[in-house]
Amino acid sequence: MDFSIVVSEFASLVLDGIVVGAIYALVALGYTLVYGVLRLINFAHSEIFMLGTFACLGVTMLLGYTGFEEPIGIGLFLLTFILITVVAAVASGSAAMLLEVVAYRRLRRKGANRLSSLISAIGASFFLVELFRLLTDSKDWDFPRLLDKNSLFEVSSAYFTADKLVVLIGAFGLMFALDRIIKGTRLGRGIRAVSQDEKTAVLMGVDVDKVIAFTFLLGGVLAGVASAFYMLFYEATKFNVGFLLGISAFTAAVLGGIGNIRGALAGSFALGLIQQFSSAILGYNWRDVVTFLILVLVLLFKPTGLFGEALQRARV
Amino acid sequence: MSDRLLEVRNLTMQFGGVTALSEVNLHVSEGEIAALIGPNGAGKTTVFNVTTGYYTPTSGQVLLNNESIVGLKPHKIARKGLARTFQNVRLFGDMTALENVMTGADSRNKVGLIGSMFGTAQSRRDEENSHLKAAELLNFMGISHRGGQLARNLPYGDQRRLEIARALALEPKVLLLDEPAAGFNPQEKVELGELIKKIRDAGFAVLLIEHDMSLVMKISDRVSVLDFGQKIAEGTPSEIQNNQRVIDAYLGVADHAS
Amino acid sequence: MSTSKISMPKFNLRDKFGDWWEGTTRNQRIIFRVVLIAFFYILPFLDNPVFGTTESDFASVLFYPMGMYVLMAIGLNIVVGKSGILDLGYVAFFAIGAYTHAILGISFGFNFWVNVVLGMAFAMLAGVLLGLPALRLRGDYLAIITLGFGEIVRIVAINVNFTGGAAGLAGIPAPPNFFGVEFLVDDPRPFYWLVLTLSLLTIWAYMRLTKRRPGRAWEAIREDEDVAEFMGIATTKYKLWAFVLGGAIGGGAGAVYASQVTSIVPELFDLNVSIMILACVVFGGMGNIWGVAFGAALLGYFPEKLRFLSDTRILFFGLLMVVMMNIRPDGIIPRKKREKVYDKNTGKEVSR
Amino acid sequence: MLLEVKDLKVSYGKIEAIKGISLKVNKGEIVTLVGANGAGKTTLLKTISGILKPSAGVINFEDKDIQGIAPHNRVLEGLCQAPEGRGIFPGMTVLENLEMGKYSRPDWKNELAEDLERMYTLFPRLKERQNQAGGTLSGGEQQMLSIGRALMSRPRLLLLDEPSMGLAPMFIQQIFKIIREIQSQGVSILLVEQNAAQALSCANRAYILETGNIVKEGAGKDLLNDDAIKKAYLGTGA
Repeated sequence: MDFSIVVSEFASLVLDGIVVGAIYALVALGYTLVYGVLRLINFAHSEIFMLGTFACLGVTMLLGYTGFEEPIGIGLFLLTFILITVVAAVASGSAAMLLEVVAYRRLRRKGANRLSSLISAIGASFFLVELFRLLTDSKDWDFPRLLDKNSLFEVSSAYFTADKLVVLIGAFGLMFALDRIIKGTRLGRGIRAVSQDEKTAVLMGVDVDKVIAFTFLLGGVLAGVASAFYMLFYEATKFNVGFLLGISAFTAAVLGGIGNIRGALAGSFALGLIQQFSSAILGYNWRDVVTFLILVLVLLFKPTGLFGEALQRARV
Repeated sequence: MSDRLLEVRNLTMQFGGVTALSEVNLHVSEGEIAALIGPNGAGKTTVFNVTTGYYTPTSGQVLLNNESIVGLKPHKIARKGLARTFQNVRLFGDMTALENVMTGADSRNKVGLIGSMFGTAQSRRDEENSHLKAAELLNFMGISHRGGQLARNLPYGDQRRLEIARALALEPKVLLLDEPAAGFNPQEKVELGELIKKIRDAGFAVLLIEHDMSLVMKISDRVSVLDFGQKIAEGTPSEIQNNQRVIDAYLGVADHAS
Repeated sequence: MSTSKISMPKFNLRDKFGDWWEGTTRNQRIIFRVVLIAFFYILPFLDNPVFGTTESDFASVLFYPMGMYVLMAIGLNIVVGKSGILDLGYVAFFAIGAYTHAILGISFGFNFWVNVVLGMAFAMLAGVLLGLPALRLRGDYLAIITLGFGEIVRIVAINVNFTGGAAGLAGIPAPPNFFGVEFLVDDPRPFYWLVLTLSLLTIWAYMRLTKRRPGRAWEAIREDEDVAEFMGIATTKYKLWAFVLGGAIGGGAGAVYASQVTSIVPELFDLNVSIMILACVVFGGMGNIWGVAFGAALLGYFPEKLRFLSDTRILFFGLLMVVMMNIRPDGIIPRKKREKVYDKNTGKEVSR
Repeated sequence: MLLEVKDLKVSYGKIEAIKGISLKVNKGEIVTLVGANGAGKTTLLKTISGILKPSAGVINFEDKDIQGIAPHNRVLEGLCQAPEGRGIFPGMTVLENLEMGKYSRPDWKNELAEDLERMYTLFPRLKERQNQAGGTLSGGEQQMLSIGRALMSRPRLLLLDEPSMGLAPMFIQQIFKIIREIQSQGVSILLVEQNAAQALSCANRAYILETGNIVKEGAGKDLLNDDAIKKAYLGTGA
């Protein structure tokens, strides 16, 4: 155990915690949005993210990057990265919508047990992981370095590099956009209405099927963009990348109070910070143990998560 | 005092900033049918939820046999002698009618999990008792022919009766009935009234929440009226029927004064 | 809400069998049971093209994954199926049992039979420690806590010394001879018989429990936890019992598994095991022990039978799960309570 | 005729909640359905809104069979319901809740200000609270919001499910006054109530529902003076 590192590297740990938290947040939002409208853990959401990482990789390969070239200039980088992000978002978004139709829709209409839907999603998840394991030969795949990662400026011990700035600006911009979509658009209102009271929503003319499809699309797009940020930051992927990131993002969503958008954001940043600090103090190996212990403690004292709504409280 | 089986003193219940019950006093004495009436949302069911331990009151006391039961878990309170039914029938739908009643009767048994697994003499005795008591209660409620059917397949009226039978299996000192006549036609209501009297005569005190005034007025020994979480009146049925405050708050005979 | 129902012929194995079963006499039932059990014991000798699997030894497949899946699935069924507690960390108990036998067997030379019991005991202890706080939560929150527990056990196993760390432990002793039956590394049959025996014992205990007071309490909790509590059922106690008993089965399974494979590493005990066993339970028919056992056997068997598809078998397997759930959301042999006939005076069940 | 229900039957699994009901609502009328808890009133409204599917019978709205129309599209046809328990979206503001009333209209922003103005005239209280979350309103205010939200869709038939439930006598009076006012603005109303006295006195016509059957129908005022009804629903008389 080494506490001195917390003091000397404090600013750096905070910065990295926020960057990682921002990526978690984009994925956690997908879990929480779907949970809001369906009251269901979308177990295959992590695979939607994984699919996005390979979409990013695919674009760089098509553009002819091999990973051995010098980082490209800022203008070309922005163009390339926007293209990558859009392709990943489209791929993940459409995969998420397809997933809803294949794995959930029929079961939902039948009014099936929630566990049955969970197993269906698990099946879909197995399918996607295996598909990509086979397609990618179970290998680690490196993402070319598109951006110079030398520090631009530093605050205390925190080195602000270009990739971190892109992730932060991009993620916060996206969160702002999501807020506008949820609050300002018709379908966004539909999502809120279905989350809060599905039966009344129908009476007000909300087409629940359409709203659910849109929710999956939104969650998928967010996961797709997250995958682009992830690739920029970590520069590698593998067929099981979704599993590890998915558990963290899902934990973050639960930590904040699943079904609650604000909660997903708070939970993600909290988790990003917790993980950075616990890795620094106890070593990376113990990171997930600390994460889960904190989750257990939070849930024991606040059983609906940090921002959990009292709305769903059981009534007699 | 000693004949007061259940007594609620200065009970206040707040949810967030909303006061659902404020300084409510109620009691149920041995051998009586007490009724609790009031408009929807007046806090009647909250009284049940607090006395049976589902909510912990913000302040006030709940005494069962002169012993405080505030803070006890619902299953402990149930075993001490407070059983209830629910506004919307809540049965264990996938269990047979008899099994539903047996869950109540089981709570009076001693055998634990290990004993059940190895089939000890105690476990066999207990099983037999539970079966016997459940069968008796189904007979008592007039639904013995339904014993083997799944609770969710029973006709509505029998589901209501089954719920009462399940509560009685706990051998409660006081039986709390939450709108037992809801959804009954006048004939069924008359039968239900007789049944509740029969339950009282069998030695169970009854606290009744009910909207059907003809039923309440006919069978109750004492009526309390709740409005906005406050008790606004208490008395015999005829006193209540002529209480102006009650008429204003509840019976709703308003400006047209027919 | 426009539900377009595909009308399927009502194929209900449980109804057909149930009707037949209720018409049998006591002697017929005994004969049926004996024949069925005997069939399962001689199953390893029936390695023919119909039963057998193309590329792996049928007897090994019978032990793992089939036998193991069945044993663990009927254990998990007590938790998920019977009492409605969503447990995503069942693998933790399996790991605890496996490491108990591995550590005590290698380092202290404890006998396998002692270790099975100890493995179950440690798993139960872990169940109490986790269950006491966690079982206050419901639904998805409980699911993520148990999932976390499963991961913690695995990560701890990687990071501490006495488990051999990431390299794991090798040279785990096999069970000693048992009335002339030898447990050899290259003969999976005795291990299969051991798992089969444990499964039968579990089923026996399960049947006893569910027909009596604990079974009613669990069912009541699954149907409506609040009402169960109002009916005087100590819900926390019964939920804990379900959790701990399920854990014990998992622990026992772990010890047996370790003794057969002779070496274990933490990576064997990842989330996928929990998910797989849960899938067995739901796939077979949650809450119906026969469905669960059948489903687990099937889910163990298919990937092996599909070995000719070699690498793509898990792919098809995932697809199969989606399709199956869409066609039969309540599992292959769903839990369906049959109506009963009771004597009106004693309340005793009478056979028709 | 605005709404016509013929021989309607609705079941929950094996339990038949509505056992063959026929009723109608004419243009400009307030029609009330009175009955105890569990008599099938809410079931009937849910079936008219399309949330529940009938096992038999016909529902005609403006002489058109609406069985094939999905529940969420029935709002556009001119049918809107203020549900039992008010169904306020607790996390949305009063304004957002009102706007949800226009959700079904693609052109919802048109005439939005005008519609809001109408609601705020009808319910001045809501204007004061327009930026407050729906979940924090009092019961009476929520009921106003629920009715206002339904009216935002400019329905020709307004379905009201137990609007007086859980309200103080003062509020109940007010709600019924508002119901009459809504009628005077040309909206027909199908009103389900347990508060029989109030409901019958403001209704043009009424049906008495008992365990899934209509046992009596007539003009509201006549039924109000019916001894059997007094006895069953008011506890007075006899």
